[in-house]
Amino acid sequence: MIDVLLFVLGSSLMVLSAVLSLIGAVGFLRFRNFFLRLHSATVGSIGGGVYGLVGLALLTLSLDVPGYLKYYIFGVAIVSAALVVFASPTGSHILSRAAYRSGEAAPRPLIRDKLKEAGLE
Amino acid sequence: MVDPSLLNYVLPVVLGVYGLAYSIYSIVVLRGPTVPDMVLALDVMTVDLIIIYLLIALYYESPMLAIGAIPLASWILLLDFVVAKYLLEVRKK
Amino acid sequence: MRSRGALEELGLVLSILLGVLLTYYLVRADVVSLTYGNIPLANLYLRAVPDPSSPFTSRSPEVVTSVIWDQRGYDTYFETSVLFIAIIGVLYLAGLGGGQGNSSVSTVIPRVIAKILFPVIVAVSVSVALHGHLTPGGGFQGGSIFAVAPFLYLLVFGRRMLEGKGFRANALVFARSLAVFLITVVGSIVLVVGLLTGVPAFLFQNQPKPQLSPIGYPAYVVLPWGGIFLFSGTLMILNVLEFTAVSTGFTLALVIIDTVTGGRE
Amino acid sequence: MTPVIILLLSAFSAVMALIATIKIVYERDVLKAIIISGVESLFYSIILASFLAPDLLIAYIAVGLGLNSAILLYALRGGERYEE
Repeated sequence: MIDVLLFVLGSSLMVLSAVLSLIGAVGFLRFRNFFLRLHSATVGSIGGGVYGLVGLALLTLSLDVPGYLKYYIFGVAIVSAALVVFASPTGSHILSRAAYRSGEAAPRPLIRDKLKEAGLE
Repeated sequence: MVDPSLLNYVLPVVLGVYGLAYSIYSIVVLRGPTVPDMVLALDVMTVDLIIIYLLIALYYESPMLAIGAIPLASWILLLDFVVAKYLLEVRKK
Repeated sequence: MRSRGALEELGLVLSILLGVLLTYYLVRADVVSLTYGNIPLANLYLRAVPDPSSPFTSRSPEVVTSVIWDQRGYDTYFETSVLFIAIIGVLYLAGLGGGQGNSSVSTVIPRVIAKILFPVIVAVSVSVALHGHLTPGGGFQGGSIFAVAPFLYLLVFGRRMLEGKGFRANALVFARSLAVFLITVVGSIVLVVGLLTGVPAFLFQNQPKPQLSPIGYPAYVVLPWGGIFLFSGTLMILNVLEFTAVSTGFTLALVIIDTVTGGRE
Repeated sequence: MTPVIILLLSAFSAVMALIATIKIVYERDVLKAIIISGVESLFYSIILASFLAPDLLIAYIAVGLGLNSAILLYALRGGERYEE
């Protein structure tokens, strides 16, 4: 019983995360500048990556396959989910900071630049 | 225990949608107007690739394919850092 | 694209045409058919390496690592030493001077994340290298994954902090030289024993070969509680040594490049 | 028997790798060229994954995407970013 529950939970998480990943990809095409694309990058990497990895781990745990296959893929999925949770937001943070400070990606259209007003540039 | 043949209903759909997202990201990486855009798209594409590797490993039922996911996940952060360091230090000159 | 001359585009087209022609004729003339007798070469390796009764066995389920370190061990040794000589030469030319210790990408978020991720990456790389004779992976792969961890520290905390952690240039050069030297020792020890006792033996030989050379490394040891610890002769030892050599080599290369390009400002 | 969708993914990646190579040749911004060469190794790595070569896959990711791009970017700090 618990296996069927795990399977349904895992596969629905995977389908949800696949759809979120597609939404993030479309956002990359449609948004206008780099700082708006950061939002869709979060949807793509946390929603489309971490949910999918956790769902894949649960799905693999419920299958009737040999143990080495099951636990190996489960472990790899959990470890890479943890790595993505830590690494991806940090990378976006440091990249957006560098992009703003170096003027590489201009925030346009710009209504009001509060970082510049506060002198934190 | 769930029969593994049930995967045949789930995996093609998921792999197809992820493949579509992966192709859109790869187009964005090659096209992206500025450098930070390209690196950001590269990050998200890498996360997609991790899931695609694991799905391929599940498809072939060979767990040895899955090990490539972990170095990929750890290199995401590094490329961001190196590009950010380059952009900041070149501006300083 | 405007200023690129017509001559360069002509060269591009000509080289592509030449490649297509060469491939076509090589395939038609059956030069590239990789067969040995009637068995394809890949099948030969795939059958011979894991099979304990074959004379070319390595007693290891992982074929690629066995081919790298046993059947083609001499090649791999030269690859390792070429990388070694290149890094030593660059070190000689560069001369490690002083550099500034601060870093430009360091806010509080990367500092915390770097401290969390350092042990994870080290654990993954050591595990990839240690059972490289059982699963895909091995010394080179594990070493190049390990290089992520000191590089993370180098980017976030600067070179001073990395040296405080023990990754000093002298220590790295020492570890790398020791690993490359020990690879030589492990590869030639069977040959030396064979020469001393008057038995034929090969360089970089792993398992004893019937009718060719009766001496070699053991494939496993029986543990006191009855289990079997399979280390496939030289494969695991060489993987660990190669892991040391490659990880310290890449770390050293990154430290040198950071010093050389960072000191110019 | 390789599923069709994995073959489609590898074919798409091979085409994108070719396009990336051509783009690197004609790219004037060296920083962009380095990043595109990193992406190219990702494209190759998915082909390696679908043809069951995990050893090459790990080495290709660690060297092609990681160390190669990092060392080239470090070297670019001492040089000019835009080609004439």
